[in-house]
Amino acid sequence: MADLRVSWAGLSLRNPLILASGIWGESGASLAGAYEAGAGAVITKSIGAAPRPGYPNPTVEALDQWGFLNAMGLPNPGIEEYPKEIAVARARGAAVIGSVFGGSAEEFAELAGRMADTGVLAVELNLSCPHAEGLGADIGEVPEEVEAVTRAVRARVKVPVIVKLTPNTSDPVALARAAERGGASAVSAINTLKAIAIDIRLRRPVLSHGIGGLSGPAIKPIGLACVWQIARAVTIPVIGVGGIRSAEDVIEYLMAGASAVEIGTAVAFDGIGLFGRIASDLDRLLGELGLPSAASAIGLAQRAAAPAMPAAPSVRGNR
Amino acid sequence: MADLRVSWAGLSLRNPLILASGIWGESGASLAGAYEAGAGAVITKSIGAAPRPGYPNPTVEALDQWGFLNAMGLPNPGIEEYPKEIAVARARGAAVIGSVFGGSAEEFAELAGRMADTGVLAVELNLSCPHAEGLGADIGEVPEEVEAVTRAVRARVKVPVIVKLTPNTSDPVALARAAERGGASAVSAINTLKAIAIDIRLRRPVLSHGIGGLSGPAIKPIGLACVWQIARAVTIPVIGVGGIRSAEDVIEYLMAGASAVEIGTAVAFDGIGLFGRIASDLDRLLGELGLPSAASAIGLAQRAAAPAMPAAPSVRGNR
Amino acid sequence: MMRTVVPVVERVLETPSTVTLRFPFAPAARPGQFVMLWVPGDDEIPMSLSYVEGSKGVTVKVMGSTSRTVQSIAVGDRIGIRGPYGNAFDLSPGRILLVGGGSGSAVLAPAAEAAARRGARLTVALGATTASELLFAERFRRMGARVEIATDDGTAGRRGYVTRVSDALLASERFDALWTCGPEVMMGKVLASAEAAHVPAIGSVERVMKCALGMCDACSLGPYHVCTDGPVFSGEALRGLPEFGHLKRESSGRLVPA
Amino acid sequence: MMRTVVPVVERVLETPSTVTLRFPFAPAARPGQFVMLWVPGDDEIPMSLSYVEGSKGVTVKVMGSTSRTVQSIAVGDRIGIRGPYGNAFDLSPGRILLVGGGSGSAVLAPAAEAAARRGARLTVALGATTASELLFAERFRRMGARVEIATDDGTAGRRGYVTRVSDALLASERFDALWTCGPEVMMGKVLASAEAAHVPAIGSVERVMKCALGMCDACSLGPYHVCTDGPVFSGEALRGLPEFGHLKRESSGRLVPA
Ligand SMILES: Cc1cc2nc3c(=O)[nH]c(=O)nc-3n(C[C@H](O)[C@H](O)[C@H](O)COP(=O)(O)OP(=O)(O)OC[C@H]3O[C@@H](n4cnc5c(N)ncnc54)[C@H](O)[C@@H]3O)c2cc1C
Ligand SMILES: Cc1cc2nc3c(=O)[nH]c(=O)nc-3n(C[C@H](O)[C@H](O)[C@H](O)COP(=O)(O)OP(=O)(O)OC[C@H]3O[C@@H](n4cnc5c(N)ncnc54)[C@H](O)[C@@H]3O)c2cc1C
Ligand SMILES: Cc1cc2nc3c(=O)[nH]c(=O)nc-3n(C[C@H](O)[C@H](O)[C@H](O)COP(=O)(O)O)c2cc1C
Ligand SMILES: Cc1cc2nc3c(=O)[nH]c(=O)nc-3n(C[C@H](O)[C@H](O)[C@H](O)COP(=O)(O)O)c2cc1C
Ligand code: FES
Ligand code: FES
Repeated sequence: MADLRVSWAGLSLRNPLILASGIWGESGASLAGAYEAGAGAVITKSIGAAPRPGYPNPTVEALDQWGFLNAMGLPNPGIEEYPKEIAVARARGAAVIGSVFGGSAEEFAELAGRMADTGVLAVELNLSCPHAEGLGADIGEVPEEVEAVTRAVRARVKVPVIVKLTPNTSDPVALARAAERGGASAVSAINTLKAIAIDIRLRRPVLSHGIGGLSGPAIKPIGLACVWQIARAVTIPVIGVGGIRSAEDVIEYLMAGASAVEIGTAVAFDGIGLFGRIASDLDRLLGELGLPSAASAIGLAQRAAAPAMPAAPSVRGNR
Repeated sequence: MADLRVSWAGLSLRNPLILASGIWGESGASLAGAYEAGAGAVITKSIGAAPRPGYPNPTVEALDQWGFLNAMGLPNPGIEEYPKEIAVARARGAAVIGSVFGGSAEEFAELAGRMADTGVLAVELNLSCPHAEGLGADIGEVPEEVEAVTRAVRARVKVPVIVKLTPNTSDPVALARAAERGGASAVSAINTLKAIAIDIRLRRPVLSHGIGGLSGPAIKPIGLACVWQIARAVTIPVIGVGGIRSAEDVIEYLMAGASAVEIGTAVAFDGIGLFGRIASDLDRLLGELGLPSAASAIGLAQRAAAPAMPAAPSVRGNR
Repeated sequence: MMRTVVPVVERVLETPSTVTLRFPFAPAARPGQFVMLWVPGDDEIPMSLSYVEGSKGVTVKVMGSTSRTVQSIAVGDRIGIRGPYGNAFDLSPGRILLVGGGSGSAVLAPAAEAAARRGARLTVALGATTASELLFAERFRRMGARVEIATDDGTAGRRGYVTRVSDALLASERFDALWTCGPEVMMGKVLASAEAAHVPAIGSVERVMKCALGMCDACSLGPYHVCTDGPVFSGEALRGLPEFGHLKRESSGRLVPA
Repeated sequence: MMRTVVPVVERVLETPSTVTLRFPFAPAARPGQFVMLWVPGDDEIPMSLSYVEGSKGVTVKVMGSTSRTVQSIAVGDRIGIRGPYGNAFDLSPGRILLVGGGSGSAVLAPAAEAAARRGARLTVALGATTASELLFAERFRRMGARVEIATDDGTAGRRGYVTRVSDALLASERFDALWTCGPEVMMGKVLASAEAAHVPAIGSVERVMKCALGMCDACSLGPYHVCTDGPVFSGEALRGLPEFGHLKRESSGRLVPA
């Protein structure tokens, strides 16, 4: 039996599998359900100042089994109502992380503060939603803004602050460093990539918002590269997100340098039961790989390769 | 029979299907072979000043049928040798576009000039290779540099100049506008996205270079979004690249605003015969969609949606 | 699970406020399941399949802006369909009482047809605001069902809510099962009466749908997601939910009075 | 087509410069096909399968840095394998003359075994620099082949190039087919002799491989890609290529003397 527990930024999770924001995250009952299905922690839908209905449908487009497009438009009940949901989830014992989004450092700080007041374990700042103009990603693409938002939130809350980064950038490392400078306890990467689907018969984009965000297996290699690059550049923990659907995927992220992972789209393909399945697969697979624990996998591939790929043969090392 | 010809930037191609740079592009015989297999034009491997062996293997990693990773490292015989290959391809009647990469505006101009001297129809500037430090993408991520490189090349060559853009950016539109300001005849988008694959059994990245570039179906929604955004922001033609494997994909790109498309990775999945197959499928599919020509599809989805998605129902319009 | 764009091949105005659209759609579907109907240029809304064999069909009542647009869709127009989603009615035969109000018959009719073919004996309590709004009364009769009617204004059948009819039937006859679909308050009453009469009941429920894939949480109802755990639930399950009949989530996810 | 990481389960030092590694690898393969052998931490290089049944195997001769590293791989070490790639030998039975030089026996041996099982009568002209470097002489004999040997230094068989042996055989006997693999200059001569003797010939060719998927163009040889159109070509096809025996592409794609 491998030890699946991970600890980072002062949190201790029973396993490294976290429900990603925006999936099963509007209601407290769903959050609790996801936790009970086996997640190590659950992240709420990103919550803003006021109720937002989101964009009209179509808001999603499944691309076969490898990709997924969404432009939900950050629907959420608003920070006034939402604490009720968190109370429901916490009452059932769920380890809840609260996600917030805003249009300015002040708004982020205010929302994070109110979120922290609900008793969540940590807050995650959604600085990376690719399809909501002026909210999140526009700020999240500029290192100085990332730093300012993080600093404002850091000053306001006591719980760990996780900054969720966008892959829609030429330099994820600069964004991660900015978050670190601002006092982030951890960064998570990645949110979705700007993407679109066109219906050639109707001659129009499928999503009502036109541009949406790509998630699912298609983005796993991109998320891994972001984690890989960030993990060697910052000292705070990195949470890996993007395209995870199996225990193999989880270990890839851990080995790339992630201290935990978030899982989103796979829930649409495999149902919430995948948390329990991946947890038990992870247990078995770690054993097969000769690893005593999830924690012992973290950064292993970094070590093999750092700083550049070795010229010397290392076949023996792999026995 | 739909008319497959497209004309843009002064070029007239027998169909909109262009062999992307880096695929079948090192030898003149291969370029000619791809043209004879049905491509509307063929782009050479990106050529630099001196012979480059590229990175050691592994240089590629196929991800199922939906994605592909490569870090070839821009192997190329150098601009001294390469004109011989172009001569072979041109002697067989191929419509050849020459791709070059460099480390500075001067180098780009010099290489583009020598490439143009070989008699290619146009030059494509590879400002976007994601895994060759200091070459291409580092320059290609900064609008001012893109503008300067384009301007230097524009001043040096008479043939159309196509600027190939990177998706590893927060703002593809800014890069396209910079190319336009610099005098580009067209832009092509996208090159590959920074990505990595980890082997969990060997605990190391698969590619010798670590970071590589993601291509194939996985990136189609991302390429489409770049084309979509760029096409509404610039007046020069846009060439769509990324994940194209079928006539449906081609029409998606055309409707998003592309004047032609480049096809790369699909050759590894389906063989060079796919150019002929897609061309004949395109002919049939345009007919099914009630479109008289490939050219008539260009930008159709932009029109349905521009500037924002319409509030008014438009069901009838789709009959 | 894949989206397709299909032409409407038949259009029937069922009542002044309700239209049926038929369209070719290959995936197999069972009565009770729904599709996401995309009205291009407008919204995409959940619709039960009112026909699950041959050309599939949906039967859409005007409830707001998109369902109004649907009324103007003509034969030859194209719509987007994805699905089918959700679970289905349990079609074990016997004496079945169906209680439908509003557009509820849209989903009850194909289930009844399938049950009738398996030898079920059907009684339908059908409610509407007024006679012209009665949906699928003829269709139920054609499959051999006894149809008992109630209208709010008394223009057909009994005056008043359909629950008066169904309560009377439950009091006077024995049924093996009860199926209901309609306004939630109505369903709440029907399910309570069924429980009192010891008749196992199931109901088809509506919530705001976005992904229809059990992911976005828009349709959450207590511990369930209506899109994947429903839309058909047992009366027992529904009665256990404080939200049922009282609260629903609006598009933002906020709980508001149902 | 997928990459897998496998342990080496058997290691045989065939000659002082040549080692065979056996490993479990499920995909079916035919004699003539090759795999990409990844030596973790080092390069990935193309290798013909020298064993295509049971545990698959490759037989690697030192040619440079990676092939030298391969010599130090031990049982239990892990290697990456992807493939199999390329085409295969045509195994129609008859009297077959095999002409192998250097590591060429690595690909000829499994083809010969398969042909022998189908009733082919095999004659092998085997060349090496010196006696200890003769590859698979015993393996050929075990399958019933007649083995005629040449060594550059005369330590076994005839002194000189293997073409002396094969030319003599072609002059004195009738063969239905000739298969060859070895240095390109050698193959060029063998193919010319075969043509003169009207014996249909095929040869397995090497070029720099990167993708092995017919994409990157590294292995281009005239109109062909060795990775997908080859590595086995007819003598006719090869004789028509000005590059064959004269030019090859180095890793940069530049044509250099072969
Ligand atoms: C599983 C299921 C099956 C259904 N089957 C049928 C049917 O067979 N026939 C029929 O006439 N109606 C059916 N409905 C109801 C139908 O979806 C709504 O009437 C329709 O969405 C209203 O859209 P609108 O734009 O006209 O209304 P709006 O003006 O947008 O709003 C009116 C009301 O419709 C509901 N609504 C709006 N959008 C949605 C949405 N995305 N998902 C769910 N409800 C929404 C809300 O309660 C809202 O208050 C079904 C609903 C569900 C969930
Ligand atoms: C289809 C095919 C089948 C082969 N089968 C065998 C076999 O069964 N047994 C055997 O011993 N050898 C075989 N080879 C040759 C083997 O691949 C090379 O000897 C090996 O790649 C040398 O690698 P190195 O690093 O030791 O040499 P290096 O020091 O890198 O270079 C030495 C020479 O090896 C060749 N070479 C280097 N890299 C590659 C590459 N990626 N692809 C092709 N050639 C390369 C070049 O000609 C180079 O000049 C085969 C080659 C091909 C193309
Ligand atoms: C339907 C949907 C809704 C999402 N909503 C949010 C959100 O509200 N806040 C957020 O930070 N990320 C949101 N995301 C992004 C995910 O949390 C995650 O970063 C991304 O989908 C990549 O992970 P995956 O491939 O496992 O889905 C959403 C993703 C999807 C698919
Ligand atoms: C093996 C490989 C080599 C490539 N080499 C180049 C190159 O030399 N120059 C360049 O501009 N793009 C290069 N590319 C990028 C492609 O031209 C193309 O932009 C990208 O692969 C996306 O298209 P696709 O999904 O159709 O492959 C290469 C791609 C691959 C897969
Ligand atoms: S509609 Fe998204 S979870 Fe049900
Ligand atoms: S090795 Fe790449 S085309 Fe043959």
